[in-house]
Amino acid sequence: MILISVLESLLFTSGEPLSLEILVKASGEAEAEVKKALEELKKRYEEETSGLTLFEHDETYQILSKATNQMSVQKLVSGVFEEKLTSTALECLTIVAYRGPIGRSQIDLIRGVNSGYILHQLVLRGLVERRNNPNRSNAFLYSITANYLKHLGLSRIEELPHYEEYHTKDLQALLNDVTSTGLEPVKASE
Amino acid sequence: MILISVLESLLFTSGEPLSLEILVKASGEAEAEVKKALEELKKRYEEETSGLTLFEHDETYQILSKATNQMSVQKLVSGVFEEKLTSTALECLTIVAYRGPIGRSQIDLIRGVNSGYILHQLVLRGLVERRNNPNRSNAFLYSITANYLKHLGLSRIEELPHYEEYHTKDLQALLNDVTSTGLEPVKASE
Amino acid sequence: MMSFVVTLEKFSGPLELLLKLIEEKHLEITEISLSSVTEDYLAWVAQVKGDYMENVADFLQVAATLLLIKSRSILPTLEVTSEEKEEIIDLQARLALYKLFKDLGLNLANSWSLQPKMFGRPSWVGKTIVFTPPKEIRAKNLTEACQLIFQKLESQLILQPPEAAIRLPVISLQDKIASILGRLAAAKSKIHFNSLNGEVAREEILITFLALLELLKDNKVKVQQDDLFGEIEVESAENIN
Repeated sequence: MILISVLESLLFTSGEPLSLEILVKASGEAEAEVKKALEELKKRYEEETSGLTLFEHDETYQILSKATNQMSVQKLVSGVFEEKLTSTALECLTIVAYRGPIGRSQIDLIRGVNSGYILHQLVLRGLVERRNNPNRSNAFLYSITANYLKHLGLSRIEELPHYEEYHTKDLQALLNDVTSTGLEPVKASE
Repeated sequence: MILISVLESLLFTSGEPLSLEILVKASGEAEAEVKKALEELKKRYEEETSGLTLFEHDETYQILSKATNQMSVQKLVSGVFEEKLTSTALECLTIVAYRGPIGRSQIDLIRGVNSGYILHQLVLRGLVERRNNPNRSNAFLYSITANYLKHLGLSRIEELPHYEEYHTKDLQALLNDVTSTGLEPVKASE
Repeated sequence: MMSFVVTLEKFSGPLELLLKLIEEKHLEITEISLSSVTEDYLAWVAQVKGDYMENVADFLQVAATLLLIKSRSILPTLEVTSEEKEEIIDLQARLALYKLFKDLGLNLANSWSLQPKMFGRPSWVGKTIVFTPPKEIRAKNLTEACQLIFQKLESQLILQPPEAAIRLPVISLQDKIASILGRLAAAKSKIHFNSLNGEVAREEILITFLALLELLKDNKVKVQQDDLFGEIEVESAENIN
């Protein structure tokens, strides 16, 4: 195990500030060693080719994006916001509107692809919100926000055109791909 | 502005995978430059003192913690559930991984049996994704997901053993090969 | 950490079964080895339970080819059409291809970890939600998008319902053997192979043929075929003795 690498992994995945105590426990190394490695990491981040910085406050540590890159980061954040809704984002929003409250896996199943990134964007834009799924811990259910509903000029979700029809339609049968039974002669080329 | 530093900041802040296109836009640099800097970042992360990995899937990039630090990080990350594989799932995933994007009929052909149900399960578990086949409107193409690669600890699909060999040959050529070479294609586990 | 669980409680497809049988005998994939596992394969298929109903057609199709191979090994003079010959070569090649991916998969199984090995971080940490509705979207755009999504899903369904492939007459080997013996006893003389089959479904002919092979092996019947492609005549061994 390489301590500095482990510490970087830990701090990276957490996102939140981590106390020295937690870092010591999670890495299983002595406090002095951990402190030394953190100093080293800090120094490494000071190189101008690094985009990260090790923020230390009150014996807690957190990796942050380097302040000098603030402009580009801001551009990314606002660019992401200002962009028109892409067709995939619209698809995602539609599924949440008509089928919500709906879990991630169901959305993925309907779209066939991972929708994590898009859902996140929709949440950040205040169009979609997520709540804990009462039936499954660690799972979320997504629905349209009241704000967005208002923005569409609707006072309740049921006012969406054809809401009843698409909300209740049985999806299970549609989601099984039954194109062929296979065992065609091998000649069939791709 | 130091491009590699900016890119690291962008990827770090997003957390989610970012496409090359977005990285080009947000950094304001030429695509070729961005690509070069990403390669450099990747190399830097490959140093054993680094705790990060530059993960590449489906023309998007994401920073992840290093696979070798799995044990330490796992303790910190809650709510990851275990993905057991049956032999059928493994078989199907392998075909999709090496041959994807691949249609259902091709998967059925290789497995000799209808794969509709297992594919449905794998999509539901986020290990496989399906898209519309651009050449045939009523068929899907299946590929493996980033999630699948994360379970294997690979930072890109090309790292699969013998990927190039078994991905690029067409099925007929592969059939000719396995038939003529005395049928001992894969041996060493890597 | 490398916890990989293979559940082999059943065979997911005919190629998996076939490969298992061949590998158990440490054989290479050749026509001869296929011939040598034909009976085991058919015996397994004959016991097929409800679990396999959906895949029965796939299993039987391979069984038909195996029987062709077997017949060729028993009757070296048997002429096969070029189409049948292709079928035999095809099965060998497909089995080899299947084995290739099976082996690749077993390689990967070693590196599979029950939990992901790499983790991301919470995205957009510290970025707060700013209500930014897209200007161009109206409720009717959502409705149109929804119609499109369902249309797309519906277009994937082919017209032929999957049940059509499933509804095959499933005749167990044991039943067939009993039925043949019963009819031979009743007839007290030679009967024609074709009369042993009900509706002429390929699968039933196959099972009948298999039942006859079993009965021959146990010396319970005698068969006679005068010409190539001629009628096969079947007689109870008891009638002769």
